[in-house]
Amino acid sequence: MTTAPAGPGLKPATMAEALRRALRDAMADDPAVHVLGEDVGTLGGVFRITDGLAKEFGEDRCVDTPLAEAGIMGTAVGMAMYGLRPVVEMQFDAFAYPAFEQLVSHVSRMRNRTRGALPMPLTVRVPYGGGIGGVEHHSDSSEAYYAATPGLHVVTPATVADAYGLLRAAIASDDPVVFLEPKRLYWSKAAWDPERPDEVPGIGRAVVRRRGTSATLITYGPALPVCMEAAEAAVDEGWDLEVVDLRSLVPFDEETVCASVRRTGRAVVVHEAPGFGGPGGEVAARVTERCFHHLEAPVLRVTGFDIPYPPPMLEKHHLPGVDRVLDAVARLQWESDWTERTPGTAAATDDESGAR
Amino acid sequence: MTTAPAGPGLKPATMAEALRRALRDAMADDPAVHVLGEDVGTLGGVFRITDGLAKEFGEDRCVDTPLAEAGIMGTAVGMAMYGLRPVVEMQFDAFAYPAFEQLVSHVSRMRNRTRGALPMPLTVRVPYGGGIGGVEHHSDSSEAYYAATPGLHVVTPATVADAYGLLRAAIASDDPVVFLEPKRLYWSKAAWDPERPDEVPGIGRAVVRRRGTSATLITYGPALPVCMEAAEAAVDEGWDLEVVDLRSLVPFDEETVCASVRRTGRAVVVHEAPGFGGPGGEVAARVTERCFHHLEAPVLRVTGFDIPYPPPMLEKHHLPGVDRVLDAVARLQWESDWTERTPGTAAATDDESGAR
Amino acid sequence: MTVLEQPGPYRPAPPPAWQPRTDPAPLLPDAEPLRLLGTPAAAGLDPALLLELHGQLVRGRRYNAQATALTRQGRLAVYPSSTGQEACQVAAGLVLQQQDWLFPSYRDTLAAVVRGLDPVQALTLLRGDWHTGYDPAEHRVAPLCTPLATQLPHAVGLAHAARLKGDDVVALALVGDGGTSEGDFHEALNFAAVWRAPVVFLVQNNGFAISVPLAKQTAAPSLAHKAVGYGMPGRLVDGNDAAAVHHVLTDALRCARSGGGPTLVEAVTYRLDAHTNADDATRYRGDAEVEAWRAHDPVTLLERELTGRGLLTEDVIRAARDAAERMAADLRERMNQDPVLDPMELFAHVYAEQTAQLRAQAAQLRAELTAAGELPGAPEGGPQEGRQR
Amino acid sequence: MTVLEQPGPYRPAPPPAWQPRTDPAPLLPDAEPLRLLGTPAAAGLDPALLLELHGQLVRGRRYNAQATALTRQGRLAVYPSSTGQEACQVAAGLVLQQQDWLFPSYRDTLAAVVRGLDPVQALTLLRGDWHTGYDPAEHRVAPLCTPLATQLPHAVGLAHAARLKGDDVVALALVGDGGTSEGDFHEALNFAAVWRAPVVFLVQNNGFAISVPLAKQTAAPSLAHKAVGYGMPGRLVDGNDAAAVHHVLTDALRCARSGGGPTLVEAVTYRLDAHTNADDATRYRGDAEVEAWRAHDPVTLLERELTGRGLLTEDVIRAARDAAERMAADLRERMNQDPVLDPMELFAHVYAEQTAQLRAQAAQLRAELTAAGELPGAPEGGPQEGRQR
Ligand SMILES: Cc1ncc(C[n+]2csc(CCOP(=O)(O)OP(=O)(O)O)c2C)c(N)n1
Ligand SMILES: Cc1ncc(C[n+]2csc(CCOP(=O)(O)OP(=O)(O)O)c2C)c(N)n1
Ligand SMILES: [Mg+2]
Ligand SMILES: [Mg+2]
Repeated sequence: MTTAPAGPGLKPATMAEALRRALRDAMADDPAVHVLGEDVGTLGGVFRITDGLAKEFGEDRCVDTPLAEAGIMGTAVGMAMYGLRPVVEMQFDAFAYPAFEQLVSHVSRMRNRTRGALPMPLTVRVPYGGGIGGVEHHSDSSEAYYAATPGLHVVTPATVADAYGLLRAAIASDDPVVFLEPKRLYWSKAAWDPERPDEVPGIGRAVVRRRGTSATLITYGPALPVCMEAAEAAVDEGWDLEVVDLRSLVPFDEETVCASVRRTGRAVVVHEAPGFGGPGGEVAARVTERCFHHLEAPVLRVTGFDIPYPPPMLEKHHLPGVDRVLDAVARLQWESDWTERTPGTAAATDDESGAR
Repeated sequence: MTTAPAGPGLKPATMAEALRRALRDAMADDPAVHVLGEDVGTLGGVFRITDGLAKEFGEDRCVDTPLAEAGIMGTAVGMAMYGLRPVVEMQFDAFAYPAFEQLVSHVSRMRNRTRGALPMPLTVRVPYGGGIGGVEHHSDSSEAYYAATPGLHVVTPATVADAYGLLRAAIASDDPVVFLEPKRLYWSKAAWDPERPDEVPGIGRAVVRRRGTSATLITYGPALPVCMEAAEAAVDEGWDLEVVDLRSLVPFDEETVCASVRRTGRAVVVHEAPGFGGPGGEVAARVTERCFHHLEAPVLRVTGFDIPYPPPMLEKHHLPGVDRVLDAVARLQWESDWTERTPGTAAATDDESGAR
Repeated sequence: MTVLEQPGPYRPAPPPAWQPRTDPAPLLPDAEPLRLLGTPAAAGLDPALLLELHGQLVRGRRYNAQATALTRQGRLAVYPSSTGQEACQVAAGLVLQQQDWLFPSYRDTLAAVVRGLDPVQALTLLRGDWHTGYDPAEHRVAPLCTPLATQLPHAVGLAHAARLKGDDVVALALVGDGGTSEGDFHEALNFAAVWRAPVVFLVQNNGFAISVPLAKQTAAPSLAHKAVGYGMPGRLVDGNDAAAVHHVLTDALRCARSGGGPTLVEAVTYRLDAHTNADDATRYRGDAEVEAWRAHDPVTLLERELTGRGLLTEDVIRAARDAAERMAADLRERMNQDPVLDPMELFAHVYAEQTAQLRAQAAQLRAELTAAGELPGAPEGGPQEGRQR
Repeated sequence: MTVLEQPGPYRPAPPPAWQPRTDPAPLLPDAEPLRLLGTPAAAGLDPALLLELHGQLVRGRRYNAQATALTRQGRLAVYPSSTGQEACQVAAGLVLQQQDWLFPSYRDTLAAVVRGLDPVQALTLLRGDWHTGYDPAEHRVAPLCTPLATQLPHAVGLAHAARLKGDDVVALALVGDGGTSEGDFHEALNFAAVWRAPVVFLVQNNGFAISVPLAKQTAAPSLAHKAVGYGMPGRLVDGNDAAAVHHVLTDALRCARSGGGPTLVEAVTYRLDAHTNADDATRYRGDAEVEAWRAHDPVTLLERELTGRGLLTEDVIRAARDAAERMAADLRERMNQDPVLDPMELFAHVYAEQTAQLRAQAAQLRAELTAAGELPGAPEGGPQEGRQR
């Protein structure tokens, strides 16, 4: 996934390039699209995602704002009220928190508050997650907050093509989209034709990244490459793992996820955010509600620990890695199918079934 | 629960009175306890929970702050750094959002950031939830945000005695506690002896409020009375429901909850917060991980809809009521025990099993 | 190498990029709030304007009384009255041009009504049948804002967007004295000044944020003094002098409209009623203070001026009173009708397109309502889905 | 009843509760930043102080160079240099008394080092072995703060708490020009002024917030002008003039200590290096500007003064240089040692008492590390738990 060979017309591109290209194309296509944020203009953003936009479209279309996230979010609300399509950049995950009130109390509800009169076609770009050696407050996985807020869409790409397609879809959406960019995949590369970007089927569709029969890994964003690698490694252990990339936490693509779990009968949800109260709980609960009788084992979760994000030198211990994913797969009660189990013996394995 | 008869030494008291009493006793016992918030002084708080404190302990101990929630939370952090035990009041759920950054980036992490050198013995009181006919932004159930934040304790009482006991425990805790007060239970009454308040076993312990054998209702805060009522009503339908009051979302009392579910084999999680990404997902996922082979049916959830909190005249449709709880109980696949099920027939019922 | 080794005479260098900034004096408010009524300057005021202000003040006072009465009758969930602040409300509602936008807080329904909104629509939030009872874009009145000061950045963004589009639009944003303490106040004013956005901020300093008096809210010489920290002019005005508020706002709007950027206006006024009908103001203030302010009532001030100029004829009094009573009667009557509500609307506006999850939830509610016979077209006493064990 | 019906002469009433507020003039900063070095006023400066400042400036400059070099060697994750801002850093580190507290931002490790912190501990955050590398309570240096301006309310709360306890403690809080735009700046200053808390806010206006120049950050006459909006004095000082910064801070601390309340100080300075080692400053500013500021370098300014007064002897130069080199050598050596880390510490400080969930997670990590032979006492190449299908 990170070094796919270039086919005809395809060039290797990074996710950062695809995101930049998506912004550029959206701005070129629609004069209502305005980019706002800290350092997004002259500098092109600390991750260079907005590089060149101020030059191409002028400083009024790509604005270096004062340093105030609530102000950025709040003025963007006003701009959207007047018919613009603001794309705001929060410089890092934890620096979106000052804008939380504007996001929750206004962005997510404005359409509903006004009986549809004031839609909020606002995109909130948030570089998120760790694995980049960032000092504290630079590596949060904050998706649980957004996913629990009705009225928001929550989207996160894991591939170069999705980065382009989903960001275009987010900007085109008439509803607010929290667009979570996995920082540590910014420089991941894939063959991608910038002139004919892949069609991505809009917001709200999960995709099966790898077909398999033994169990399903359900994941998104920065954990997708980990799961793909785990699936490859699992072959040696005799497991043929299916990998589902959610791409969108809200709306949640129950169809695709449940279809996969019904096929395989076993599932592990993998994400980097802390487990308790994280999106994995929702996914596991929902899948279990829908697919209970297809499950050979409880849906397990492999997540970040329930701790504040660690300092750079320790983050490797926190981030779900291939081994931890495989350990969870190993705990999926392979010894027996449920039809063969009796209550007594099954119960004995309960307390081990979910060590985390 | 709301009109328990007064025994010897017992008087009927409201939850509001118990909370006020807890604050008063905590301030009397420990000069380090300071109360801060909007209108908490002269007025005694818009819900009168701090009534009389400024008079008894002086305006320096019970402070009418300027109107700025981040400022309240942030200065409380500084006070805690100097050894005080601030108790801050956020006037309503949605008005805690401006303080979100201070809460997430500092309050929850200060101990961890400083290797234990700067604990945060801070209590954040948040009146939460609906059912009081409040206009928008006055009825949010925001517990999902706090429960997903490592480093915070998240506690919510549902009875008069717990209101006192848990608030005392929260203030006594050396860690930050988000103390969620169910607004619509403020005026609920129970027999309670203010001179000899019941012992409540500290933070992190769930309690079985009603013993039962058919299924477990897992709930907390404002939804507890609903579940108790549902359990009574269920008797007519032939169900003997157990009701577990979580009291504390973090730490989560897995022991008590799982013991109950293992006994009954069926469970419904009930809360007022929106379902998607809400605490119910975590509870359901966790219980399922631990008790999979005891479950006769998937753990279901009865929650608020995934919508912004409705206007007063429509809120009754949003709030989980007795009927909705009983409807969920009815969907717990009573027709057969799992040992009798065959994969084929069981699968056929899947899509009905969790209509929400 | 140290300068020891550098030859040449010693001369202190000025910091190269430091440019002495502008003189702050023009930004500072006057020491005393501007007053026109009862002063020599009032002589220059247009009688037609004074009479319009008078009619609106009388109507506004009546509106506040009627809305408060409706809370007692259970027809409003809550009402934050602007009794005593009608001069600010009326001026704010009158000064705007058609294309301009008003950004009110929860207390400013009167300003919206003066601007032309149907009172029943303005009161929808407080009656409780929906959050915003009107189409903000149609009336150019933003939703009544409950989270304090959060509407201010919206006003800035909207005004800025309009200017980028080349439209002649000014935004007038209202906030209370308490609201000035919020971070959003600060960020909004700063963005406005940096962007030179066509927006005017009107602080109604009514002395209290619920129970908290101004002295616990700020130590500043005045709230208008905050302007200088953003590089915009601050103006102080007697908030009970309708002519003065109208004058200062008109000036500020003209400045904004012509590219001069934002202004912060502090209107010193007083909330004569409690915070809302649910509040008990005697807990935090004495009658004497309230009575003193009653003597400086905006209606009284204007009527004195009109009297002095011989404009307050019996006809004028009667016409104002009658118009106010008609408005009140109409409001009473229409608010006494139960609004027709569709519970299914709960799911209608969450997203442009309903998600599968919301569709399922809507179906659940519809089924419940149908079973209970509460949906139009639902089978009354029809077959109820029984629970099955 | 209208006033028409009230007898008596017409007289405009003043708003009863309106008290003309204090004269804002004393709160306003001077038009030009205060300078002492190279001016006649410098004659009164204590030579011992000047020499101490000099030694610290030279050491501070060396510290910045060394820390930057450590990033190139991979020994620091990142370093936000204060090169060019040493006068502010040194003055901030020196003016405090033992019991006072310093509230630094991520750029202010030097101020903490001048206050007495071990540089290795100060740099822990930026090396990446833990977040805060020292005990804040022991050193009265708050954690280096990354979320901008969020440390300011902490300083206010701590100073206020100390005063309530009757302790003689002042808090000095540092923030950048960009940070002044945050809501937390506003709320902190307002709380401080209302509570008259013993706290001093030092804004190091170094011209940029990463790439964003001051002109896009504010339209105010100066950042110090923001003070008047809170009712506290604003002071403007040449941030490269160590003596002037020292003087202004000393004054402000004295005022705070004696119950006079908070002060906002803006020190005009310049960040000579890029934002951090990871930043490319050529993208947003030209060499000419940087060169112009180099001529106004804080070390140069002070050495000129010392030279003029015959104080910059060879001995002084050598002593300062040697001390700086010793510090740098020690820092280099100790930073080149790999820190000893215990991964299990991840779970040690989340709560006072570990929750059952965290205990389980800790056990999981311990098992993983043990299996991998990465825990002290773990069986090297011992039996690994194989996965079982
Ligand atoms: C962010 C936020 N915090 C708290 C509240 C609760 N609250 C409602 S009105 C009010 C006082 C507002 O005072 P002020 O700004 O002076 O306006 P006024 O009510 O006097 O018109 C408070 C604290 C709120 N609505 N929003
Ligand atoms: C709340 C928050 N938003 C954004 C950032 C990202 N960020 C780090 S430093 C910086 C610029 C700060 O500029 P300034 O306050 O002038 O301080 P300086 O770096 O110049 O010392 C930004 C935007 C942050 N750390 N915190
Ligand atoms: Mg007020
Ligand atoms: Mg700066």
